[in-house]
Amino acid sequence: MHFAPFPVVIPLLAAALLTALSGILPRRLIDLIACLTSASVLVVCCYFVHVTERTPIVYWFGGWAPVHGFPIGISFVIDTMGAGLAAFVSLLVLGAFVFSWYYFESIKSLYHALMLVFLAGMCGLALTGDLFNLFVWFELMSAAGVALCGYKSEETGPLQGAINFGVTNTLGAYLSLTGIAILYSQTQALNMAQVGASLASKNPGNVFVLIAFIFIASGFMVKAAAFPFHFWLADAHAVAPTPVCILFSGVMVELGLYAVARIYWTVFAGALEPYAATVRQLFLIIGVLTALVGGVGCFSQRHLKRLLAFSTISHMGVMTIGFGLLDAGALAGSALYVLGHGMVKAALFICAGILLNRFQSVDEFELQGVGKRAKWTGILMLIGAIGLAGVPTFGNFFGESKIEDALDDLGLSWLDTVIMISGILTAGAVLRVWARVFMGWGERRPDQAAGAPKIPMQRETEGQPDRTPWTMWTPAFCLLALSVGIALSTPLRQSIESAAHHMQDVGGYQTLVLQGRVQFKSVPAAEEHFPSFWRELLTAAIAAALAAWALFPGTLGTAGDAAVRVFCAPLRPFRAIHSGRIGDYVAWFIFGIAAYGGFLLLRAA
Amino acid sequence: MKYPLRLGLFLVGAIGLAILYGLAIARMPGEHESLYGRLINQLSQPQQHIRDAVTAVNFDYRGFDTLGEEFILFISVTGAIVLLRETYEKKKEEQMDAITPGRAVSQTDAVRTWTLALTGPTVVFGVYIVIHGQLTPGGGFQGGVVLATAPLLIYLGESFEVFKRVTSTPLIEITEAIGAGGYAIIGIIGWLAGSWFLQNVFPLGDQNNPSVFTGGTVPAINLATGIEVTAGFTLLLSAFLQQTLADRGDS
Amino acid sequence: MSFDVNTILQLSVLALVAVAGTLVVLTRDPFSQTIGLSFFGLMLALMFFILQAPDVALSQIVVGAVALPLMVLLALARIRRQEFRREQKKGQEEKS
Amino acid sequence: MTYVALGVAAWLFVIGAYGMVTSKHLVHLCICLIVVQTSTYVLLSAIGFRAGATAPVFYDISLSTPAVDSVVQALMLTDIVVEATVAALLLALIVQIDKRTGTVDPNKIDLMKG
Repeated sequence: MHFAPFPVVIPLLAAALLTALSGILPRRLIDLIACLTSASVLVVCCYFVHVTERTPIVYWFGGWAPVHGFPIGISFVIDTMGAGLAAFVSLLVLGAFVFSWYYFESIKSLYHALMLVFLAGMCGLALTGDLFNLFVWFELMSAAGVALCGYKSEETGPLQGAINFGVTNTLGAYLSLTGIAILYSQTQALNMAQVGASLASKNPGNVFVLIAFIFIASGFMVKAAAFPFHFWLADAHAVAPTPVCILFSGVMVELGLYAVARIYWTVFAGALEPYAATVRQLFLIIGVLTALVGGVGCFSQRHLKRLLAFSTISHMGVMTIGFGLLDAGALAGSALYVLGHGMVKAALFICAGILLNRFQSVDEFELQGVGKRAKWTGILMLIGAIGLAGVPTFGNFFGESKIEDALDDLGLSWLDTVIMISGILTAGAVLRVWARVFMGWGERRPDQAAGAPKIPMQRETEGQPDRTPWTMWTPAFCLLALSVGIALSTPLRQSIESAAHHMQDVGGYQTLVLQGRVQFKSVPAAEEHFPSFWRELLTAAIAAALAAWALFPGTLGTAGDAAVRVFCAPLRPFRAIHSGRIGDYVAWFIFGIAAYGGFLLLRAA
Repeated sequence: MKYPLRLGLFLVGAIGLAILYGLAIARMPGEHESLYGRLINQLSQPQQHIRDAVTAVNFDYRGFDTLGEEFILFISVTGAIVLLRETYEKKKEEQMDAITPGRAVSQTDAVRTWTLALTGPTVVFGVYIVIHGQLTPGGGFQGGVVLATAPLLIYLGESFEVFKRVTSTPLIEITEAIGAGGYAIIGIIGWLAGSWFLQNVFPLGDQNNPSVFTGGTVPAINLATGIEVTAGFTLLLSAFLQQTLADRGDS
Repeated sequence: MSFDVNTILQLSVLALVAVAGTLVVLTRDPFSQTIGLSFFGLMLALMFFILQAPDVALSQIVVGAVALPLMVLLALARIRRQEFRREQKKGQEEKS
Repeated sequence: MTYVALGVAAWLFVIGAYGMVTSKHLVHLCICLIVVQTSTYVLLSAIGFRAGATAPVFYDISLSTPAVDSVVQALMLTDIVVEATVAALLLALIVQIDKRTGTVDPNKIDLMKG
């Protein structure tokens, strides 16, 4: 008996159990079962991380090992990267459960059942080694996500966010399935290693491989909120219940990018070898666009949760750059960034949830000054804002360092600036909100934010609002502490580095799955240096200055006004394309596939 | 965004997408024998004593996919109930009073007799399809949906109250959870008794004289799926039906 | 490519699927669209049957041609009634 | 024949997306999404098909009879369930949107503008 199915099967079983017994169990017991389940998954996944550093696990469901080297069953291929991601997923789910201990009334146990199934879907996505199985977990994750997003169905916002989320993500999933079917027609296999081996030997550099790649990748990039597939994210995250936002921003979106990376390295890397440079260009373009659009969107919001959502988009751009470099060091950087960013962002969403709980609003202007009564939340949020800038010793600082290191090696140093701008805009926006809400600073000039949506929100809790129960702020505190602590651990950074090397080792993966032999290339010892130490501090300083200027725009006089006009110029088209209308999003989706696919084909031809 | 702009964006994209799709199609092999499919077709009967290769793939070789699929159904039903819950929880009592008791449509006795007379055969037909999954086309999923339409016939023939009694939500919810959980538990039995999750550890039965019990765990999983799908679709249909009827009451 | 009876059958059912799908999309009234959806589902089931996929055909009949259109109809009935009531209310307000 | 089926699949994807872009009713939009999904069924069944082969049900035929690909059929079964359930979820959302906002026109639902 092996533990490999545990992270998926046990949460599913627990969800079924909670639903079956929902009439009988008291709320606290339900909470307890849910917490214990996610904690046990966390333990098992940490165990996987520990074991797989030497030997990744290949697990054939039903015992259907390959026949004559051809896989007829479904496999989980658990390597350090997948296991680590699954562990991170369960950690955040645990945090979300603790946070929701005193949180909104649960309808029997349905909320917990949804969250547990969500957990299982995300773990399955991280661990699977089969293309169609990946699609199944992706859909499971989306279905649970949509239901959780619209959970507060008595309000208008969550419903609209959920439908935008559901429609765009389902459309993306079908496109991915189309790509998977195209691959199946050529290779007659669904196992990633088998498909990859077959493509590399039979059809290297064939056009249809490029098209299948763009289809599959576009589908998952919808989840990963890449421009121009990102629209749903801001809508859904702005309105989803806070514990759900923790998971959406903290890890679900990142899993979309993980799926692209996993599929690229297992299935396509061999066959697309001749086009590697073009693929790199494509993902760098996507990453830069996403980082900038997200940053602009973030700074122009007044609705705190929507602001944080746009910040996630911007950071997804940075992670896409990290993946897109197709370099092990940069991939390790992206992975570290996922950890650091996920924890900080989760903590910030918790702060937003606490504000919503106490003051019935997450609107920057409505909340001006009222935060003085919640100074601990203010401190948490300030730390989070600084962390978002990538200030040294936060997880994302190490991530950014690694990515920038790789950029310098490839002679693309100018992209450092994009990462810096992303940090300045997102951290500046959060600092601005922090200063206005918790310090009461800032001129009362709401016209600045003219055009930004003001979505009505209701409290998510019952009971007295003037105290914040410890179960709410503790997860935020722990996550922030972990974000600093975890990244400082050198063994962990080395482990991620070697995980990234293993993930990119195409041959090693195929030998492992198809022949059952461990034969990974040796991982070169990476020397760590942090070229961006001072730059990150500078980023935080500029972010603070930008926030101050946004609070007191009048201080710079007429020159300042002119500058405001320059800064606001990109806002008009920005607001025009973020229309909140599902028809527009679908049009952008189709256009995006054609544009990126066309780029890939024309450059490759 | 203005509508013409949206349409233009889409048309440009659609032409591009069509070209991409077309290029992919042009390079696809025409009719050919698939290696994966042939292996399964050849193996399913000797290995698993299952005559319907599709059922063998669904519930055995790729049974883990189907577990995920069952839970997609499970969670969508839960999600739909959560989304439509106003009628379920908060306003339940008021609305139950408000629903005008009585017939669904003004039926004649002939209609009633016919619809009620159909209920029995529908159930028998559904059960037949469920349990013959590994022998003939059909299985837990197809039969389950057929079974889920039986309560609707009761609604058409009788009244909403009888329908309500038949589809009494907590009971069906529990049944659904048992179906979905049962699938996982059968998998876990294989995990504990053999060594792999979803391993086929039950006796396979006589290969040459297949019955509804041949195939080891497959008939069991099939049954669990049937239960889950029946309950799931019943819940979905009754949730939507209640939405429609609940409103009729208070207008 | 030989044009035997089977091929002709396959081609015509594919044509039917394409046409039915197009009509479903182009029908703007959701009620008639649901009827179209049911027909489209049946055509797909027929296609699966002709393409030697009886398991899938059976699923498609029960889901695509029955259960799904039924759900759509029920949802539409709810929405339509709501619309009707809103119009009624509007009418009353205008009168008073 | 296969290529005609593949062409139909591509057509259904594009026409379904067209319907979604131009939709003025959320239920219509949801049905168009279903049409997009059916394109994946057609694609999969075309990939699995072989002329002259029978269905992969060996109840009363011998194992040596050429049969079509059983794996894609299993994938399609999964796909159909996904379609129905996702559609149910979206329809539930739409019913609720109608109750709260009083409209089912996706172009009037723009709380999230900007």
